[in-house]
Amino acid sequence: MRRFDLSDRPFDVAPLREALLDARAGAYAGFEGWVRDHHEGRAVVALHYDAYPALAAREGEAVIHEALAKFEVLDARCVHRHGAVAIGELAVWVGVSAAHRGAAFEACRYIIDEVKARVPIWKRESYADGDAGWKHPDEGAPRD
Amino acid sequence: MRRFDLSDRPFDVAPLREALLDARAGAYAGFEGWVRDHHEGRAVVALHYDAYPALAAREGEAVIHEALAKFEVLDARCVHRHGAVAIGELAVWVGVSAAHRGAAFEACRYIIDEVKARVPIWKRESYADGDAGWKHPDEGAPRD
Amino acid sequence: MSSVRLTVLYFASLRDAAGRAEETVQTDAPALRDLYAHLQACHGFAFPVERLRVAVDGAFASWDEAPRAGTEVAFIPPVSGG
Amino acid sequence: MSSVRLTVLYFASLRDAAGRAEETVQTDAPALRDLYAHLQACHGFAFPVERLRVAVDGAFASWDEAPRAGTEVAFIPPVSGG
Repeated sequence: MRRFDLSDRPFDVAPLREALLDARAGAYAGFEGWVRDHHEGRAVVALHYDAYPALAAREGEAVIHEALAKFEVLDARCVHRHGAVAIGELAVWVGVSAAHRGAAFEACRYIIDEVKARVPIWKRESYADGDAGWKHPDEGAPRD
Repeated sequence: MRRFDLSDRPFDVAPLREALLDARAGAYAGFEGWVRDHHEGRAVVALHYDAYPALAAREGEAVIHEALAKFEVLDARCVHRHGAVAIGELAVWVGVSAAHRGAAFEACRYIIDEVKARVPIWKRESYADGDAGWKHPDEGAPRD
Repeated sequence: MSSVRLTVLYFASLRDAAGRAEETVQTDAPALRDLYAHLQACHGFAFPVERLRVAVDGAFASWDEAPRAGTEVAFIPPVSGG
Repeated sequence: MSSVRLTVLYFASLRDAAGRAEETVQTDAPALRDLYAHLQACHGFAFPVERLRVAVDGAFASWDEAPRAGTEVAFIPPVSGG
């Protein structure tokens, strides 16, 4: 079963979340990353995600399997957008089910942190002033 | 505006979550506590939450306002069930929106931890063997 | 020491032990701590006062407070929401 | 030193700089590190090799690996998903 997916169109969180819930699951932690209308004070008008799908799938699955091994969780999923994404749309979703809340939170945080740090997806922001650029964060910079 | 609510019937997370999202919100962290079919190895067949509504409202609002003050978040809400709750139903939901994910996770965790520790709500579990009992955790016991 | 009339609320296992959700009490206890001690003896509550909190009129209060006439007093056993 | 033909993929700002998403390259570079150095000079890529990772056929690889014929090589600039 695939636990990490790229989606080239808006997707609905509800069925993904429901698929994670079962009678053993006392806790569900979710994270959603939304496209903001600003970045460091500049007005953002459009966003595009480039990805290397084969490697992103492999690395995304690896991240989730690490989380399943490290934390006492029942299941986890992640979906990340690919291509053009509008302001106010969902860019990334992570869901984790577990018997207890501590593990659910920790695994959810681990997955989004590692996906942002390792999965080959790149964001290109277009600004209201006509400028645009790919985001290639410095390795030493604080993760956002 | 009320940010903490008791609900005596099943409630839908979707509109609550949507109300937290705005164009400034890059991050949303959610927590859901579901009624499991077991507790420490015993089969649970029914669950009832007692609450002191006036004090629960006051203490729940206090918890959320503490979270809004402590963490760089935009908004937060919590809804907790009251009365009879069926197996597989949602018992408690917390949602937090923020510009950045760290604060969203931390505030969400803070709220559910404090709600469980301080808000006057009590769980009564009924077991398959006919036994039933109120949960009154030891103060020194690990929080679950 | 004056005697006051107030309402006491019981929740969860305290309600089961008392056999009621609330009762009207006439008390001359000097502090809420003493009011609990009296009701604990009446109803056989298992909790020592140290494991409870006390609320007056929907807000947490101190056990050292004197009972006040017409108030709603609640003994809060360890909570278990979530 | 044998010469091999392989495909190179470019993403994000590397694609903008190269003006293409992929190209077929005939190379006798001893290692992927040298292949990047060559293409960096061709296309004027700003990234030093230390800021990139390299992948071969959809899996991360070592810069010390020799380029292999028929493979798909990708230079991975710092990622910014989420």
